[in-house]
Amino acid sequence: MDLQFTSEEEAFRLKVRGWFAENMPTSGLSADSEGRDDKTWLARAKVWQRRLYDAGYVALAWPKEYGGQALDPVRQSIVNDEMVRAKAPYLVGGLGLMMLGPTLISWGSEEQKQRYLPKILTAEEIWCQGYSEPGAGSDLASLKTRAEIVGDEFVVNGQKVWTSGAQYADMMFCLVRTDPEAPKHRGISYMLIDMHAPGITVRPLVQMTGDRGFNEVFFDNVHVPRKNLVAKLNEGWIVANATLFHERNMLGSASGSEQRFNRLLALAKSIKRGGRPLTEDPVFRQRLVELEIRVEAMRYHAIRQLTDQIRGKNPGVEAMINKLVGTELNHDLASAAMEAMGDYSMLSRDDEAVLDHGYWPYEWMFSLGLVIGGGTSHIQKNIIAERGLKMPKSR
Amino acid sequence: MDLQFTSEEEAFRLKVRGWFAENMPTSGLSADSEGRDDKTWLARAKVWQRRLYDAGYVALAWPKEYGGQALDPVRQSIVNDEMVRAKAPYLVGGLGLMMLGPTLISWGSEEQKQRYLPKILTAEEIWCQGYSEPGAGSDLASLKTRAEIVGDEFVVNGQKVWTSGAQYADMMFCLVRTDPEAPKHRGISYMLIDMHAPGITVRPLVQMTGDRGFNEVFFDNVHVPRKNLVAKLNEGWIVANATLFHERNMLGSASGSEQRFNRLLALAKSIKRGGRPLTEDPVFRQRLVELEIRVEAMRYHAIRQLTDQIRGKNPGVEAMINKLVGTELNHDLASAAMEAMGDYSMLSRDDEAVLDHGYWPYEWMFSLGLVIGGGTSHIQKNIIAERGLKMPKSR
Amino acid sequence: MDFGLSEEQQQLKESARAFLSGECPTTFVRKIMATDDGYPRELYAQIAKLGWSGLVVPEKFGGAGLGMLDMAMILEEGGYAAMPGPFLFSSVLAASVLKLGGSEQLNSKWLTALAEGKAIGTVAVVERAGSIDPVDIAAVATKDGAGWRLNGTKMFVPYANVADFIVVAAKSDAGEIFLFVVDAKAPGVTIRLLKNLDLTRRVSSVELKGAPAERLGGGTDLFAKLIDVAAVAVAADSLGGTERALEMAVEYSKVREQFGKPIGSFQALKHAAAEIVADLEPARAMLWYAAYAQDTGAADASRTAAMAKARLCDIYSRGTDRAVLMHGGIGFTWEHDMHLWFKRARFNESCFGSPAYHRERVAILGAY
Amino acid sequence: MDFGLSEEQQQLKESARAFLSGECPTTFVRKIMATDDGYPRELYAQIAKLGWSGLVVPEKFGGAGLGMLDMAMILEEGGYAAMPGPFLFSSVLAASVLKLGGSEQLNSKWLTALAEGKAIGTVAVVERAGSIDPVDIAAVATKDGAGWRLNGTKMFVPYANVADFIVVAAKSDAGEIFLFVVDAKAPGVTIRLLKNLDLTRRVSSVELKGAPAERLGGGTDLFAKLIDVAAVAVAADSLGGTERALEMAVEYSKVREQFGKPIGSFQALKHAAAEIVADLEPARAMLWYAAYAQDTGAADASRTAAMAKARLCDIYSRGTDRAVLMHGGIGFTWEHDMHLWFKRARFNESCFGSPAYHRERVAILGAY
Repeated sequence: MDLQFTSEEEAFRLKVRGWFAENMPTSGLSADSEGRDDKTWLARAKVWQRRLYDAGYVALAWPKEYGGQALDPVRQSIVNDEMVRAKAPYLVGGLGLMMLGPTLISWGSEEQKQRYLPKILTAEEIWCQGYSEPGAGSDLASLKTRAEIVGDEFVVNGQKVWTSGAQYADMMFCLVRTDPEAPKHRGISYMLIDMHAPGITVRPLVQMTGDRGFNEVFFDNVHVPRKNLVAKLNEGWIVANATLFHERNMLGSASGSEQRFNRLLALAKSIKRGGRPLTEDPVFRQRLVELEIRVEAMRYHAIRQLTDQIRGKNPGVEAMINKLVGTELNHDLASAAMEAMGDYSMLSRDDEAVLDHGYWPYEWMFSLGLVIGGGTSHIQKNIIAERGLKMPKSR
Repeated sequence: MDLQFTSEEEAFRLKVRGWFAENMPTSGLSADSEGRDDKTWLARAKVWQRRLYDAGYVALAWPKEYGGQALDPVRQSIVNDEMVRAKAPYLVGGLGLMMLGPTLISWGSEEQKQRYLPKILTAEEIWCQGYSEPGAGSDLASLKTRAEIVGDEFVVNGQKVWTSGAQYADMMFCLVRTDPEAPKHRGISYMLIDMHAPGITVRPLVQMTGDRGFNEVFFDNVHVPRKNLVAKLNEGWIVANATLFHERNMLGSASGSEQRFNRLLALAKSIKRGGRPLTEDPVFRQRLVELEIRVEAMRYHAIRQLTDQIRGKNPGVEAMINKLVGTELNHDLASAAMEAMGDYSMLSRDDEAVLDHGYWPYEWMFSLGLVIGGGTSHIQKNIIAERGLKMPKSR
Repeated sequence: MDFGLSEEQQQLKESARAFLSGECPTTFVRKIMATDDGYPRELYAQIAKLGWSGLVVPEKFGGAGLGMLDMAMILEEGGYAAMPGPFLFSSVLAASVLKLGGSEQLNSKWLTALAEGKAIGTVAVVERAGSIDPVDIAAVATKDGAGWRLNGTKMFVPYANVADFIVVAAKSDAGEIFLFVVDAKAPGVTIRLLKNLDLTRRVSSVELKGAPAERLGGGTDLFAKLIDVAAVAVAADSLGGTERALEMAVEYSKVREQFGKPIGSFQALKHAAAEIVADLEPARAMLWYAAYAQDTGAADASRTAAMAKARLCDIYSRGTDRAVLMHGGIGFTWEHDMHLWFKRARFNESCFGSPAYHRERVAILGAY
Repeated sequence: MDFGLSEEQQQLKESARAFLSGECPTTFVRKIMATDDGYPRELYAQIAKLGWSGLVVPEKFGGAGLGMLDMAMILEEGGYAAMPGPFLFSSVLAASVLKLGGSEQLNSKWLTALAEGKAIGTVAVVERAGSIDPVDIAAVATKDGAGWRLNGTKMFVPYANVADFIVVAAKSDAGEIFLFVVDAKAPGVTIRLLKNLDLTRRVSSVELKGAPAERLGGGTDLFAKLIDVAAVAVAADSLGGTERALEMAVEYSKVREQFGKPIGSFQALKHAAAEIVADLEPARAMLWYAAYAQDTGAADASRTAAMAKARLCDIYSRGTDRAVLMHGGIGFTWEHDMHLWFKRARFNESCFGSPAYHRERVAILGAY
């Protein structure tokens, strides 16, 4: 074990840190909660990702031929850490970068890689994900959106739901049913759909936070070229699982939890209860420490997985817990913050008197949404037990 | 609502209290943990129940014709409270009193009632329960102990397990399979078996506490008269469920939890941590209060059910939770006590230096046994969801 | 010896359920959520006719002269319906403290108006510290002739935006806490509506600059009584809210299918639901006792109120969290009603003292 | 940048697993549980040959000169096997403090003997108060010529009954805590074996009446270091124990049938098992770091040790509780092995400070 970075890595970190200090966008992108259907926001967000890419800080481990730098995961992790440290805004092209990209690199045709990967990096094309349907949530494989082969094309009909970013995305990676006769996991294909194609309607879903963000997407005879199929016909389920693995890791990010904990701690220090900071309240201290320990454990757990990745070890059961643990931890952090605020937790994020810039009321709700999204905690536990511990399936 | 007792009831309470003050056995019965296969213990325990019965304090609500007094449940509850208050030893005939008695009153033949009920009251006959089998735990209805009809008798073969008191019981109320062809719930009968009959072997099971208490009971061609069948042939499952209901209430007794909490509180007051009693530790105080609140809630919940009983209301979902909540609460109380004791929790109950007379190490383990026994918490939750909330069955 | 609801209480509860399910369905709640003041005047006119506004007001001031246990029936149903508006704060809290500490003259004015549904009152305790702890109260009352003048800023005052009078906790020169009645329209009173997370509720800041006030009798005891009544009232609302969240989740689990069967047939959902029931039923009995203890002035009335508040608010928060999860994605939408209770649970948890605060009170009152 | 076990560490762990599953199965553990002294001499002779006894002892005293991360491999496997005897207290704790604070002469004697498996050492911190808090230490050390004399009563001293020397925490006249080495056979030392709940462990009381002692260097710092090493060591044992409990419950759930299918196909059992994994895996990484931080003297070494102790002991207790439940009735019997870990979890939880105690330390060290 050696937790030291090399001098090259340390130098790289300083360079990245310096870059962020100089190039952080000053406005319009910093809050997580800003309306994402705002055109100005979108333009700014694209510019920000492009600037980051030009600086060499996006998807550093991707192959050079598709616009990456083929660097080791440590560099990527240094960039991630520094982004968190700088409180840099999330990347608008995140779904393409984190989910579709790695999937295409493994499963896509050469043509698909060349066509799509570079524009994912530069945010020229923004992607959304078309998995869930109204009748297919936890039981994703029961999806019904139908793609029929007509000549050189698929004709797609059906509906997706919980599609974040659909309102501004250029493309969707999507699961469709191509063989309704086959057993449910065998008749699904993975395809790439142009969101500007005729026949697509996007209807925003309003979250309990009051924000838009998720959408329903309707397909009415949408034509999709056959070359937009990823992997083989009817073999989309395997590809989807690979993507889902990336999603689950994205949702349970350890550095995000660390950032939230630091924010919670600062909040607790700033709140006086009976004249003393809440951090000096013996009961709340215990709660804070319990949370910090869980955050720290996840941090080491992430570094361990990074090491396994560098060593070329296949992920085991330890990788299956990231989504479950990370999202529940984030919701617990937010719940503790709400409790810390006392009656200030009654305020919505846009009240003048709200604490900590209104971060927590939104985070408290949204974090619960992430416990649900991307496979609920119940589904995650099934996966851990059945795939990780080989306990017998019950369905 | 009227939580006042009538002046008659108050007078009765004082009389009971006085009786216990004068008549409490001074030795040999007070610890819960004494070896129950000790003959002296058994003789003393029978004498104690008999004395209590002669005083008029056993099963006060039973019909007069079988040795009861046909009093209302309030009197019984006053006696129960006073027994707890006096820290009186448990009754050796408890299973007969709490489980078989009420079942026979509802389901037994007149002959059975006359034959068995009076001796349950006087502890002349001690009962044990023959339900669980090695292959039939949570899935009790899959039991295999077979009773074949041969002439006027049943011939019983098979094995029961977790039979507490089998080593000294005179009789067993027992579930046996009388129709192996029928669907599993339909081929079970409820019968009364003489434990002194030839062909019965009792083998003690040692608990994790190191004590005997539970047993395995083997039946090898045991002859049981046909008149010992309770209710109709093959209709034992319904009777068993009635008995189980009584068991679950017995295991989740609120006054027992109250007694344990008081003991925990006294323990915490007696322990100094950093020079101050543990009750002044802000963190442990929170834990104590949380437990006390749960105990108090169960106390009111029990009084509410007593009222429903007096009013003749059928028990609903609220009665289904008694076992689940009561047993988990008791285990949580014991775990808190173990934590309170710090390193003293390392000691077994018979060490000189052990705190609180060694009550807690045993209670900590035994209380977990009761979370399991009589239908595990998992089974209880299934019952609450399926019978109480009408959620769909999954099996 | 009878620990259960009387027939009248049962009827009161059933009629409240029937009335609110007809007049205050979630479509109606949402309509009121979207208004500025969050106060459904017409509904409240009906409520006054039903006698709820004056339920705990003595008969001589036009009320029904009933107690907290009776009131708990309505509060529970109000929580079940997520009923918006100032009912709990006006007809329960303001009414209770006036009844106990108001002069004949004051009560003839305000209590009568309250009972008739012609006035709304509220109570103002919390300040910038965001806590109900007496040490965190800084508002000052100064004697001024026969009356008093108040200075200070109260925060999170429920429905001050529509109140006619406000019961304010403030300290005398000697540092003792008293309750004072202030006319909401009096000079020196500035009310600013805050933006709420739980839109079935409204809270405001109330700035007092030499506002004229009348002192209620009872001093610190009355303040303590206010906290007790508030604890029981919020607990009753939480009981009803938890019931509703459970009911919604269970019903949804029976109709929503995944993997070819209703999701309610999965053990994880069954156990989540069963655990809510196991929390809820004993707490219901405790709430009854806590309300009864208020009515009878039992020695443990304060302690039991604190217990009920701590327990039921914990159960409500945990229960709604689980109920959202049991719904899956749909439970996270604005369109689905689940979030009404999810947010109201959060409001109740902090309103009049957190569970941890009340647990510490239980320890103190129990001389741990 | 490499956060994982080295190949040597992997091998050490695997060979420990293989060795203990052969030499220390539960039949063997039970045999030792039934003995008076709880000390499997022959097993320990083999352990010495394997080099475990001297693993952290410097080479010049006959050890392997390795660190806590290496030792954590063995401790984890010891926990997995519920290995009885003084290993953790002697070869880890006593060895570590001697290494850091012992004089050349003292170490030539005891450390060498430890490494060779010819002596057993232990540490004595806790007294009648039952806590490791320095304020609860009352044993007194008085200067006596070149040496010291100790007076006081130590409680819950692990394996003092078989120890050759005891490292005792005592206060000087000035109230400062130092560690002292006492010969277990010296005059003035009375050892009484206590009766243990966890029979894979033995603790004793140690009465010191003017017992001659030698002081270790380092004072309060060394005492703090002892607590850190103990925290990491007990955490490592807990990690292995939780793994074993989980594994047993999962295996049982695959073979035990109820309702016509393996009980492991019921979601309640799956989720219980999954929750243990979700607790355990991140804590494993934390334990690695805590051991590594001891070896590198990282600034957060104490804080991380406290974190690992608090977290892993909580996980162990909760995990074994659940594992017993997952077994149903059989898990409650003496015959089934589950209770070995169930009780060992309880021992570990209090041993060298409760989770709550260590959490408070984390807060203090983090300047909350």
